Amino acid sequence: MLALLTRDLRLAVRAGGGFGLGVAFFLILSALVPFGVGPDRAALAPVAPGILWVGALLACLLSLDRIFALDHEDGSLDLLATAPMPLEGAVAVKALAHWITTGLPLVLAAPLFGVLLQLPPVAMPWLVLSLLIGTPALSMLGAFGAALTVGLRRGGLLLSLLVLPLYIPTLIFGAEITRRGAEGAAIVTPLVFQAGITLAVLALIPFAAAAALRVNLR
Amino acid sequence: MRHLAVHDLSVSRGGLRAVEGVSFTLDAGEALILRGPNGIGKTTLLRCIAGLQAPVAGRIDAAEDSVAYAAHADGLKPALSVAENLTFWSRIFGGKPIEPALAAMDLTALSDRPAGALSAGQKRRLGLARLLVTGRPLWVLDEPTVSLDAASVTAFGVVIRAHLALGGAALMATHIDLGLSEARVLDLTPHRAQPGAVARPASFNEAFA
Amino acid sequence: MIDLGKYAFAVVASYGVSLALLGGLIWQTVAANARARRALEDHEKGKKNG
Amino acid sequence: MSIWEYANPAKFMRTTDRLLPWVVGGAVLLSVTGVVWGFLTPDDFRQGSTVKIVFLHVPAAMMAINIWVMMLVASLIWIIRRHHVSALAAKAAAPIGAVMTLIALATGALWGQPMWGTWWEWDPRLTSFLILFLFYLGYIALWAAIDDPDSAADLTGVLCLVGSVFALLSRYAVLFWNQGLHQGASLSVQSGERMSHVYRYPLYTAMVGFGLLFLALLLIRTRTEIRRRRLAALQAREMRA
Repeated sequence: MLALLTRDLRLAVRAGGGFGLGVAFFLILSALVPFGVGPDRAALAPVAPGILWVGALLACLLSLDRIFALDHEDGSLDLLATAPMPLEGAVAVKALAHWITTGLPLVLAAPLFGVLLQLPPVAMPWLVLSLLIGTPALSMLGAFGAALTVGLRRGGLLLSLLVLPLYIPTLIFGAEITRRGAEGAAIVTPLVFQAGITLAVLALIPFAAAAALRVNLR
Repeated sequence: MRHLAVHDLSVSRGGLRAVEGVSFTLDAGEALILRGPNGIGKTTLLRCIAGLQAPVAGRIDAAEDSVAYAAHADGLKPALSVAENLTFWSRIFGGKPIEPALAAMDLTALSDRPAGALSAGQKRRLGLARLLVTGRPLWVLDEPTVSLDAASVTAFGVVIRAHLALGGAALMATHIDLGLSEARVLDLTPHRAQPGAVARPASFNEAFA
Repeated sequence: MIDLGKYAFAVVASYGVSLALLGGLIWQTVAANARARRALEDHEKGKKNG
Repeated sequence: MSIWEYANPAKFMRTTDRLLPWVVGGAVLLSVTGVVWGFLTPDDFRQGSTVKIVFLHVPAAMMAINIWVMMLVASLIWIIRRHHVSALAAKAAAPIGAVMTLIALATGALWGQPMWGTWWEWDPRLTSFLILFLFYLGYIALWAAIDDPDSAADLTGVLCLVGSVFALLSRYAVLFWNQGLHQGASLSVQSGERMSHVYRYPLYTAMVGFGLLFLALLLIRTRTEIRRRRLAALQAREMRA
């Protein structure tokens, strides 16, 4: 399992664009929003939590189709399916690699983008925490979508259509945590829901994704 | 020791039965070559035995995790070096050393090259070297000699013979003579599936025809 | 004609949109069914003749 | 004889052939009666003539949810018992469900305009239907994208299972999200006990009518799918021979 993780991370570093591409996209988005909304602090601050979360979602979406597509093309997926490691484990590891290359940089860079969008400093820790809890679910659900569409030629657009509705609960609770953090309101309820969704997704989705992969391999 | 026993196997491709009623066994030290015209279902049969696809009917008896499968695609990452590619598969399959495999496929001198820089034949040899690091007794090979030159084919024949001598077995679909005079040959042509009604439809194309 | 009062637009538009959508769905369903039936019949006929 | 006999395509075609005229007749009779009757009901003292929209909005909304549940059941039958007609029925139902959701959304928006003063309100219920519509779109798109029917049936089945869980989850998340900002829903029409008989009977008629309409369309569409599959199967066999 560790071998698969290190290989995927190494490939992300060497192939270029694995790390950082999502963050760069996030940066562009954060820079564009004020052009659309206006530079006014009073206008930006209220929408900042939502924009940041939607931005994280889209940045995560960008690299989803790479989770399985390359391994499918070069036959690695066939070989992984015959390996002693269960396919569910391979799915989980590949989702983890996606999170480390896409989700984690977003979590770390998020305060910077929060500053750009005039997010009140008091909300920063909550933004980071909500992203830290929520983005693993985004990667895992993305792996499920990627597993469904791995054999398709024009899977990218379809992948977005399939995955984005699955992101809605995570988005709602994630933005809510940040918003409440900015207002100084009680955080616990959305935080518990957010964590619950992520845990359930991490526990159950690997089975659905592996089932979809097996169908696509035969 | 028996590595593989196939009883009355039927496999389907594109939702239609391709070959049916195939039975054979493969003991330690044996090699079996599948023959038959293009499109008869050799690849599908091999994928079934590798466990990537479920057979339509019949039984496949093989020990768990005993099959090493190699097909047209070698599963190589162009950005990784030859040694890194092989090390990865070695760790996935249980950690056999890569040096003997590199030496056997004459890749030692290339071990630090990125796999993307290899020629087609060299890539193929690296893909076959992966078989050696898996440590699995039953090799299931789909056209293993594609894009190999005559010298490499001979070298590969030697590798297979060594594998058989160590108690392994090999099941291959190939058109080329590997110089394995001891290998048995199974022609699939008589097993081509006859269209007709089936009791339990295995696919949409069978259920609605 | 019944008097729909000040909400006439909302009511008429609701019925119009709904019936148009349902009509479109029904038309598509029936047309596709006829097309599939014809295609299958043509195929089976062609096989007998040829 | 077991109920699963109907999962045999030939048997299904024979049975529905006999059944279809009755279902179509009932669907036309009851849905036309319900909708026309609803259109002719007197105005409500509070909502005026907009109350007439209820006879489209509520049956469509009800069917939008029920059709997804039916697709879930059909997908489970396919995944567990491998009955091909079941998978095709799930495929056939999806566009009907999408249209029903669209009707519920459109009538909801048109109704909301005079009641709430805006075309679109992020009311939890309307929002949930928008999300449900997205799930329908994804499901239909996945069926359309995959060439191999066996893979398509399996993958859409898995998507339907996961999608059902997330549709339900989204429903509660949306409730949480909106209550955090606004007051609750501005009006609720589904509390039947508040309604007088004048509205209740035409509403029930329309609901049964929409149910039968769905059944009729479902049977026809499933028959279409079966014929298409049969044609494809025959062609595949000839290609092979």
